[in-house]
Amino acid sequence: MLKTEELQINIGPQHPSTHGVFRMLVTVDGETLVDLKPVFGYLHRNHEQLGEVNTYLQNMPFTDRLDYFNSMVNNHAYARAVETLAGVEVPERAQYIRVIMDELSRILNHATAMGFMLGDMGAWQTALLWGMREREKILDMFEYVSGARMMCNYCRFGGVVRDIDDWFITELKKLMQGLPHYFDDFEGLLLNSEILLARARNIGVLPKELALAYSVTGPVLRGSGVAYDIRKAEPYAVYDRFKFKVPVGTVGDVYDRFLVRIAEMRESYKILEQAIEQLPDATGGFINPKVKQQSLKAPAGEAYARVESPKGELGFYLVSDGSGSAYRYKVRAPSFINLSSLADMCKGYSIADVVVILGSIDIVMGEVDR
Amino acid sequence: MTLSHLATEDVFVVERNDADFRAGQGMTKGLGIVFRKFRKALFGKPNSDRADTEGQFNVQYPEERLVLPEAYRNMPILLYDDATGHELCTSCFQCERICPPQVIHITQAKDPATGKPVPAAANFVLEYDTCMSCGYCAEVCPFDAIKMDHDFELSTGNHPELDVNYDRLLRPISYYEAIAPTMWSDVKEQAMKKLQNNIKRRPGAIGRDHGQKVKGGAAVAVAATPVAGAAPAAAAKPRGPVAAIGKNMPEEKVAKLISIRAANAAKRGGGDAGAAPVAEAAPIVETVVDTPAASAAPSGPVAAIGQNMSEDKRAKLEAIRAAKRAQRGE
Amino acid sequence: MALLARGELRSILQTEMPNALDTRWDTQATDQPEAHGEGQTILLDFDAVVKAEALVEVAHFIRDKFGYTLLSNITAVDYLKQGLIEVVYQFYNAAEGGPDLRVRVRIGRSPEECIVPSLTPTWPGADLQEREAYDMYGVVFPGHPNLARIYMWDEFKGFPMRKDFPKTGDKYTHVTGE
Amino acid sequence: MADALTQLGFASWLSVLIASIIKVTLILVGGSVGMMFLTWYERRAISYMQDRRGPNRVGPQGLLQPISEAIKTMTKEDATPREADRIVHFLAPVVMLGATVLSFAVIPWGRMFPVDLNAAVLFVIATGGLHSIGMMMAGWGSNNKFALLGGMRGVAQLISYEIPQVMAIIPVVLMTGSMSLQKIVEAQNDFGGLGWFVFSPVGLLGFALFFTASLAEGERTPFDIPEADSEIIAGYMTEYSGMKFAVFYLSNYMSNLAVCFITATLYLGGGNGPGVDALGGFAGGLLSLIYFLLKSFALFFIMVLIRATVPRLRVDQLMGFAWKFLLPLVLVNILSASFWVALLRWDQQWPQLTEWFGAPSTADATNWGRLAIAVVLTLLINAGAVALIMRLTNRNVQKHLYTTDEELALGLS
Repeated sequence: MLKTEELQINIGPQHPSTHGVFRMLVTVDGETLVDLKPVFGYLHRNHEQLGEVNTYLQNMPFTDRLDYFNSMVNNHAYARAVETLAGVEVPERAQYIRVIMDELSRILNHATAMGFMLGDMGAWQTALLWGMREREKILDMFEYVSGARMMCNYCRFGGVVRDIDDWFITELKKLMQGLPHYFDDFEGLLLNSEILLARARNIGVLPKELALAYSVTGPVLRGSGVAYDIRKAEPYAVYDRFKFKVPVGTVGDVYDRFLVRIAEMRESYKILEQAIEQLPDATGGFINPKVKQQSLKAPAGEAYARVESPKGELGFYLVSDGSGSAYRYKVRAPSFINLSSLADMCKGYSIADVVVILGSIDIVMGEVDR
Repeated sequence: MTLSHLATEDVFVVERNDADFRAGQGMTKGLGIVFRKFRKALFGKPNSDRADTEGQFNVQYPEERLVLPEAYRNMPILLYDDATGHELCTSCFQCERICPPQVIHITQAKDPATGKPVPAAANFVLEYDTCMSCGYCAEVCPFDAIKMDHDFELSTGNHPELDVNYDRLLRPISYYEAIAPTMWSDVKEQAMKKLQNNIKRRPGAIGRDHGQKVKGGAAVAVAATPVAGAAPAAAAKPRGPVAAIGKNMPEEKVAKLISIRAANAAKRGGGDAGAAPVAEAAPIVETVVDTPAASAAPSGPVAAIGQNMSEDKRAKLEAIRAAKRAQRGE
Repeated sequence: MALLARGELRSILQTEMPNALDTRWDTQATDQPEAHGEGQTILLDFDAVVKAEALVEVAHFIRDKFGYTLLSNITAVDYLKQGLIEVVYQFYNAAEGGPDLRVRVRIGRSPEECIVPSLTPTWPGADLQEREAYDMYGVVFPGHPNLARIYMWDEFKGFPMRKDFPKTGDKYTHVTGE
Repeated sequence: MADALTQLGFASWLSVLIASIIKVTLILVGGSVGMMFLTWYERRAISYMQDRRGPNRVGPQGLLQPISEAIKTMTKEDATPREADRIVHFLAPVVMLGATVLSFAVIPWGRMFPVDLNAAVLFVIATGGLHSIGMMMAGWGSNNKFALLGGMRGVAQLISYEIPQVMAIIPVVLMTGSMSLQKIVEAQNDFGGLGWFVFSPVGLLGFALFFTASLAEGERTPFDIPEADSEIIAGYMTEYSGMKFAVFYLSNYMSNLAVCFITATLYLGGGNGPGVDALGGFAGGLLSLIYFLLKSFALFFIMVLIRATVPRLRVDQLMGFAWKFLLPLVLVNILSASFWVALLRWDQQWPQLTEWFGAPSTADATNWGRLAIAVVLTLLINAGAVALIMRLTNRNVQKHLYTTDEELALGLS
């Protein structure tokens, strides 16, 4: 019998499609994958140590750097955690503004994440660049309201930095006219394309029970058939006032996650429509005036607040000892925990699929390595 | 398993339609859409407003530029009043305390006569390379002295230049009013009121004056050079910052002050090793970035001689220096 | 398949599995928590504080009896003053939704005491979080498939997130590296 | 060309030598300028498809961009990995470029023929397969795991696309009765210059199959598997930089150009078009050259369109597609080509057939009746075969898929 030998290949940390500095030590027999060992730590900045050294407010701009695609969602989650810890209540209008920003961030994240995955699959970035165009429009609006495109630093404890004005609302409405055309183009481009089906169907299958055991959350969990969405399971902000659906897959393969993300973009569109209608007027105030931001002291105790970020459940676990900065500051990052299921999903597939499966999990290394 | 807390119609299964008969129609549909996009981008009008999803959308950067929104924040700048030339900053250290990466270093100015601290900043160094433009300093500043700039073309090859000192941070209020009109108008009267009573609390119109901030006037140019001259001496002094020379200080007072300074500098020429980091950073920057007036200044603590200093003054200064050197037996 | 309120699990465990509960903190009853103030961290014990060796049993009990299948978060917290490390497990009910259910394990800080049985055999999702707790706090998880450092390089000595880890001047930050 | 030179007083062998040298330089210059134009053309076309502007800074409308790239690659350091097998590593691009340029020898530029081989089609197929040797040499020579994988994939791809590509040419040869490209072009000249093979059902299916297979030869999406840069970095080109990488890039695009030229010649009547015969002489030649280039760049535009839309196939999917989908269709196409020839052209090609059956009634040059029968018959055969094979592949795909309808129902418990 011909003696064959397994090949050990390092995919990463510098590789075109590992979405950041992430390394997979892959042992391959021919083209099929035998074992995959993820290696982390290339982007570790000890974010949690910083959280314990900084005061609560000083830590807010650092949360932008966690999942740098959705800094609005990170700010919202961190602000909610400190608000539950310090018992600060948030005016209505601020909650609506936060929901609008989260849903816009979800649309831009799914648009680019799917674009990157299709780029990994070989479609030469057409879907990605259409997604980038929509993302640019949304980032311009973030820039108008928060001052920066990606590092928004927009939430404060008890509200937001700056109110949204009429220019923002009119631009948002114009954007809402354009989005459905983009959704249709995106779906028409690749949804039923035979080669995408060949490359995505039945690849990287994660059955329902295994998905729960791997404690994956977000589109990966919903792709495997578990209808668990924090906006429905434990409604926060004003999500209980909106009517929207939770898309769920059946098989749990790359194609299901792709479909779930596209359906989620349409659901976010519905939420945005309702949020614009129900937006309370400016008299309600966009920030709780009683909170002294930079010298906020939380009573001793602990708090955990979580938000449905586009990548999954993003939670902040804070323990306070009564002083101005957190005694323990832990980030429950969705990409980090979703990655634990990568090795299991990739066994038995070829290298070309490993890259696509990694793209379908949609990780951001800022959040994984913290 | 459907969630019991989720009404059944809230959950919908994405249809995979695996059983469809696929004969290339999906791919041809995709090709058709891309061809339509190609036609629209090539012949259609460029993508102008937010509702438009067709046509070229990119901006040719150096030639065409996007209008930056008012709230845009890049690097912080300090403001000074156009009319009186006074800075709004009273070195209350609020921004230094809140700054997450701790990049702001302020040294409070002292009244040269009495030595008591004065609500003005002697030196204000901001490390532009570590600053992450989070905008907190602008938010917490009670006197609206520090604001976020809109200039993002700051790349430079010379790293020390990124420790921006006071002179290069200062911008007139008119500049900020141009880039962020409504934000300035909200805080305008409150900031001006505070500035007025700060000026009252600054004896002898003490305050870092810079040639470029007061409109015209040769006198100022002259005053500027000793200022520049004095600055390195001031900075080099390890113990504490020495008040800069006031804008409308009479002539002979300026000369007297220079001679005192030269004497002090010479006296402690040796014991200079453990200078505070701020002081250490400042002189390098000073000489490199100094106003053109004092560019000929020799390095080291000796007061710089401005090139448009009047002849007799230069001679007198040289004489004093020569005497000092002789006395030290160099 | 019922949703449990926060304190409810403690009472259920007292009846169902009495030896599983860690009774060292029962003296501070829930109504008057430890005096807290500047620098004091209070040790909330509304939730079930479980002995380390009984953790796996309690976890299975929660999952099978009450349907809390989603182990979402494992956090290690270093209470230096009280001389112990607390590992907090947060479970969610994937069917019912609703808030989390927290199970705490409190262990000593010295290498011999700092051991908690690993949940990875039943919840493979806990694999990376336990490795992070090991890397940052030194909590050893017997039963873990490959308990190695996750962020620091393997030869790194010490546990960076512990409160007594020197923030400046430790042997790694010294340029001279004596 | 050669005899013109002999009149000038050169010795006969010398004039042939000079003539061939001039032709070779013409081809090389035409090929590389064509390659440069292709790179610019592709980047502009694909950028418009993605709502952005392609290169427009270097030179007018970015036309000098390929030249700036050439200079850039020439000035870049040309590194060879220490452990690499130096000779093989160095020769790989040479082999690849050589093979690609060879196929230009027989390609007709409009009416002008560099060399008129009577077995030109055979020559083209032979050179088409050669460049995979260069790929394998690059993959093995650069001592890099990704390059090795790229090289192996390149060879697997060659085997799977070569046979359908070759068999797709047979109907053309059958229909013209000769393998010389010149005769093939002339055979497509009736109906006022529009009698291209692609309009006949046999030619249409042949064109589709040949074009798909030649996508694989030029490593264009969806078959750019050997050089799949999202999976195995740059495939066999991973360890190449500087001039060697430029040579690879040049050969890559020249093979695309050659493939477009050959497809245009075989199926779209390269150089034939309305008005070419009417003009005649030099102007006709020029017009035919313009037609020829227009057809080729239209084909290349389709390649770019496919590249902008469709993701990449895996290697095993490519092999399955080539063997199980293209090959049966190609065989059926040959069958229907034989019917076509039997009905329409037996008198020209096989004179002894006329003895047996007597010459076909030559009432008029083209017997419309027999043409209609031939078209309908071949159309039925081809369309039926395509539908049948589509159904078979669909059932085969769904059988292996994870969830058929029953399992879907089960899964939803």
